[in-house]
Amino acid sequence: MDLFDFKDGREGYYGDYGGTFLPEILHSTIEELKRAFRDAREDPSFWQEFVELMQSYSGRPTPITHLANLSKQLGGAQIYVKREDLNHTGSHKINNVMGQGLLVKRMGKSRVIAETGAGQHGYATATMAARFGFHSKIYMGAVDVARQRPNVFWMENMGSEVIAVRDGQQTLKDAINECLRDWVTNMDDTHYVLGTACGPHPFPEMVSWFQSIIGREARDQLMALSGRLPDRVFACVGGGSNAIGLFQGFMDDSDVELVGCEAGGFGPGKGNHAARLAYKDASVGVAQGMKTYFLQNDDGNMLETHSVAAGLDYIGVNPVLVHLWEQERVRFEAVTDEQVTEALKLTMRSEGLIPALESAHGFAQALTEAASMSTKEVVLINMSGRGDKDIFTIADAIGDDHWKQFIRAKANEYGTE
Amino acid sequence: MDLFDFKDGREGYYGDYGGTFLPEILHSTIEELKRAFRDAREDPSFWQEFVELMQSYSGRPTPITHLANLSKQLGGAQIYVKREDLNHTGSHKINNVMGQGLLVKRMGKSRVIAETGAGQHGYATATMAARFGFHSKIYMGAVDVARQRPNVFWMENMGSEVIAVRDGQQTLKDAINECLRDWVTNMDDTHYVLGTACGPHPFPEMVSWFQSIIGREARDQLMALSGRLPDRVFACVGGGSNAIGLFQGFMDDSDVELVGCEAGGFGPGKGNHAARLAYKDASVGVAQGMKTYFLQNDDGNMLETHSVAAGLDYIGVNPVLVHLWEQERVRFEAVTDEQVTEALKLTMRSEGLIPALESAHGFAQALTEAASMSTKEVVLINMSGRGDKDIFTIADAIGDDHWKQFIRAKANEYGTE
Amino acid sequence: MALSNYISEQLAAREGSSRGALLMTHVVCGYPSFEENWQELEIMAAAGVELVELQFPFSEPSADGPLFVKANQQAIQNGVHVDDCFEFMQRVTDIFDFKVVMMGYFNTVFKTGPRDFMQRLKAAGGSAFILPDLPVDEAGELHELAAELDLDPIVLMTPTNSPERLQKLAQAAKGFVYCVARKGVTGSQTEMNAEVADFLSTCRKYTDLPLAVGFGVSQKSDVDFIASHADIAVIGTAALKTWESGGAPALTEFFAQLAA
Amino acid sequence: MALSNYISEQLAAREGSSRGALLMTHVVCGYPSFEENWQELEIMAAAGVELVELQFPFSEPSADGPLFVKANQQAIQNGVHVDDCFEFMQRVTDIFDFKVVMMGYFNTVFKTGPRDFMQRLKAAGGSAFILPDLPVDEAGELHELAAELDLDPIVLMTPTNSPERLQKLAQAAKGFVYCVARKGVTGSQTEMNAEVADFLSTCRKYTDLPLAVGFGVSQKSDVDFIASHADIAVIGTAALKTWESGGAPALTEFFAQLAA
Ligand SMILES: Cc1ncc(COP(=O)(O)O)c(C=O)c1O
Ligand SMILES: Cc1ncc(COP(=O)(O)O)c(C=O)c1O
Repeated sequence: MDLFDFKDGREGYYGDYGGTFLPEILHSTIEELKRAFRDAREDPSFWQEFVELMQSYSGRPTPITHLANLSKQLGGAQIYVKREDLNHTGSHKINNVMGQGLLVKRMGKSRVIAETGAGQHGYATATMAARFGFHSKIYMGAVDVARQRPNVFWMENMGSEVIAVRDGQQTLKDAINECLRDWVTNMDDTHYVLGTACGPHPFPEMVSWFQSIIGREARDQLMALSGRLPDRVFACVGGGSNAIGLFQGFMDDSDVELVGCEAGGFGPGKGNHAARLAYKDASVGVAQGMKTYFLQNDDGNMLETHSVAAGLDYIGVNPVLVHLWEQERVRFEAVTDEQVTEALKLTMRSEGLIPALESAHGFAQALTEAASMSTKEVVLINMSGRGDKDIFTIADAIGDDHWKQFIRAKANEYGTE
Repeated sequence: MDLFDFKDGREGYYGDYGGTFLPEILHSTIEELKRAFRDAREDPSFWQEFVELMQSYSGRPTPITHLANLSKQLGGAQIYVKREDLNHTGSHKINNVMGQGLLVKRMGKSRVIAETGAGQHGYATATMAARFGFHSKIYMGAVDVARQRPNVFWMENMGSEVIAVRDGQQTLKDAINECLRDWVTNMDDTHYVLGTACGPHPFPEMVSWFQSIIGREARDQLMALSGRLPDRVFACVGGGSNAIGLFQGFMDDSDVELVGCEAGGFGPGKGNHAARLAYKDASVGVAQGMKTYFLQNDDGNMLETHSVAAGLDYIGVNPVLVHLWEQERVRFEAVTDEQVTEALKLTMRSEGLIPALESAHGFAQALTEAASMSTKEVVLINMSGRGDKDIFTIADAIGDDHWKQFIRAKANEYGTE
Repeated sequence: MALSNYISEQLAAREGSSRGALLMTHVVCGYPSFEENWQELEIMAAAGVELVELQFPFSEPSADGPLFVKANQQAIQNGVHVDDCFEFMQRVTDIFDFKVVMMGYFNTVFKTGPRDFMQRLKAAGGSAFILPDLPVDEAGELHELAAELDLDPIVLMTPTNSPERLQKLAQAAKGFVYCVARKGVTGSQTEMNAEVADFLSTCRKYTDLPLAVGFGVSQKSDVDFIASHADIAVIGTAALKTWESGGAPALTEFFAQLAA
Repeated sequence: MALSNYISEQLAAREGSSRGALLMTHVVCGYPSFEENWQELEIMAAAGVELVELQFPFSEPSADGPLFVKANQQAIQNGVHVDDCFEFMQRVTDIFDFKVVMMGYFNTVFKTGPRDFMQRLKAAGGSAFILPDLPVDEAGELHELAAELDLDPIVLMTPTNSPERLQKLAQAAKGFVYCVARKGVTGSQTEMNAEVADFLSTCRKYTDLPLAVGFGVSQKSDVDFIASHADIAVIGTAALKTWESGGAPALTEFFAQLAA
């Protein structure tokens, strides 16, 4: 199944979803990007260059780890984990970012901008910009700046300017708006490095393509390790890039069940979560460049969202995944904050792995399901990132007192301003 | 040159250095360990198992990255970096720890203890213990606990008990003493996972052996990438494990100059630094199980040490490296805190890499030397770890005001006890 | 009367007057409040503006600059809904002579239901609509619905468009064409120079519809410039800024100066 | 007089008395101060202890428990140097009748220079030395130097040693053998039970030297136990703890009770 073999006149559409909804001023910029991407995609040496860059700079291929302890403890399916956390900068975001970096070079642009929520994508973009020698500006909701300061610190130290966006809910979606505003002003020398498989075409396709490196590797690796295809594959879904990246490896394997895990936050109910498909609180809309499911009210204005994971609380979702969901090719589940924290603790203690809070959504769902599967079955989880970037959030989620004492002591040491 | 082909009656000695200086009560424990290690070393399937574990769990082989930007900017030698930072848990420490974990399993023990300074080794040990299902206790100087709280947080969350050691200078050496005290009490079920190539024989040999995986990979990789052997190889030296690990790959290549980079701290002068060989403030002594160079006074009591890098401020040094230094096979240089901070900033901005403060010692020395070498020459740096674990220390070293504000705000949010 | 006819008539009427271009002004529905909107509109009407955009607030106004972003947000926080905007539009078209153009983002239309939205727009007395995030390539269906109801989709032309693109835009355009004077979002100053003049004469090559010029029009000299190269000067942020800083007297003075 | 002869004599002298074992006590030089050391020694001498260990403070006392660790550290902080320890030893051996055994870590000897250190030890009136971190395998040279000077290297036997190892230890031992009653470091209580008795009789199989028993000896019953299985009871931490909590009166009382 080639997801990107568009019907005539439906370029950029996956079923009813996708498209390019942008101000006219960006039309030529998007056309230029589409051309550059198309050229790159058709040039085998480009993918080759991409893979080599990811090998030498980011440590790809990332391995697959068998969770022998948890598989045994739960007494069900054999659990395997794709280790995107081992990438340089600590998450799968770098795959997309380095790919776009190569494309920027090809287009001859010298400046990049990016939105970031959790900070992982901004961190990755700042890294890419430093490595490629681009100027860079990262837009980040002021609320996210406050909760993800460590990532901001590194972005700044890699030479990026980080702008705290104070509009709207001051989170990811507002940072995207701000990027669009920058882009319509500076498109001549600037590329907008979108961080997930959302936004206007060709971004969902392009980001999916770069992230497909995950699934390509994973299928071969898992076959080699376990001798068979997985029965179920789990990935968390924020914008949907790590999920589509892994799922692509198994698109043609119709017996492999693909499961997207959304942020269930406090549970169902508008404003409590960021589950666009697993709960019933979202509906189709057009915003931020694309047509897809959004958490919005009857006027089409976006709702507040909530998740313990800053990288999952996005209002919209990858249109490719929506299509696959409607086709019943991908199942969607929501995982609550509480389930996430429990799964995280269990994984740390049993396997010595620290999934990012985002990734822990996939773990939580997979562990629950694995327990009632047979020991011959195999599940695969995408560990999209490592959790040590989340120390403040995790410490808060766990309510760690030593940590609080440490922070108080540090603050004392720094004194007042 | 086989460093570990000991002369009769001189087992565990490298020239005049090394040996086994331990309380009699540990004699049989050390003998048991020597036997187990000897057996493992002679069993090719053990190394095979080790390599496979490191591949599937830690992402080995770690790549080599060419620093094209810095090479060009400095106008000298081509600079390559071995990326131990991409290991699971973020440093080379995991190599040694997983290897010892396999050995513990072989010996049938169920509990591990470890000292830690920077926290990286403790973090790696806690991870290993979680993965192997061992009980674990990590001893850490109280001063280090205070400055490396993030690592402590993760150790505890992976199920290790972390003990803040309040004796002596409350740093690494005191944690080692405390481990020895635990070991003389609990040797029946307990293995002491020493974190660097120091301590009584067989630790220097054993740790070197596990860490040799770095050099074995690096030599082949660099040949493939640059088509030639490096002219100079740089590694930071705390206890000396990452350095000996990398250097072993080039031991027989007599044209390859090996450079160990020590913590110059504030510069020469007793108490100002932790340079055992590059400065003239150390002398030969016997402590913590081995005979080697120590920073000590005329009574044989140990001096205070200082370094911006918590992982480098150890009083003693790998006896293998001392021997190689006396043989003029390894050159030793000291790098001051200030040089380290500058090199770190430069590397972040120019290449998007964040070396650990420890590793940044190697970078600083290499960048300085590379600048005056020819563009055809090649230097290799060991990036023993990633710096994002050091955010508090780096923010302090750089004096970042946003960070301080953030910590003050967090402390306010946490309120008083 | 068709919008373009209305514009032609008004343009003819202005022939030889001190203000050679028509004026299109802008309010964000419910910001600061519907009462203040009404006061602004009274001043605009008194100043003789020919067209007014009523912006339906949207939570993601990505083509707007800071002032309008804040206005959109605040209006939503004030509890302004689509229903309120249509009600307000009805009252406005009942009373005032200027033509009303709905302005907003496509999701507001999409979520209401395009047919429903168009019918309500018609019913409320609107003449046209501007949806800056709906490119013509995606607009086919909506434009058909609009045509059925004789509502004009206002198309934007921009300095970055290729000749082929301008042709395509011209084909879709009705009523008038909105020429975006420069890159960027609403709100900051545009220097009305030879580059803008060139751009406008390029637009003119592709369409016979009246040309409106927007983004950063704020002073008499801008309006004069537009009078000699196009037809309609769009006054957006400048008016809101004036209202916010000086209220009714300042806004009255602002329009007096523009039309002087 | 050779140390082992001295011990035989003293043992013979105790035959039939209420305290059947000799006593070896311990002070850390300069902790809390040399003055207090002196007061402690006077009390020990009055109680008739036969042997005293003078510990030379070391910065890395890894075989010691918490109380002695603190003592070592504090002594160094008080400015106690190797020179001071020898000077003190000289004064002690000049005045008191008990025999003095130097106790410490090997680095103190190594750094001073082994020959130099042994000569100074001899000169200061010391009889023997205990270096818990110097295994016999590494001690050859030092033991030769000691033999030249008639100083006895005190060797430790432990419950984890194999028969081969005990044999080797016995070969190196002089003066007496220090039997470590249990695993662990100095300072905590040892239960004097059949296991310890077995261990001591094993040690006895390998050596004819007197046996000292240390690590956690703290009460009269321990001393009695040792009297029936070995020769010398080593009183370490218990005495220091008593001194710290109750000073001279308490320590006097402590020894009275031990010897009762
Ligand atoms: C580690 C990690 N995983 C997952 C996500 C969610 O993004 P996506 O759904 O695009 O993979 C994020 C976003 O920041 C992330 O940081
Ligand atoms: C990242 C890193 N590099 C280097 C070192 C120094 O140790 P060694 O000299 O044994 O490699 C440490 C010690 O903690 C470390 O954490």
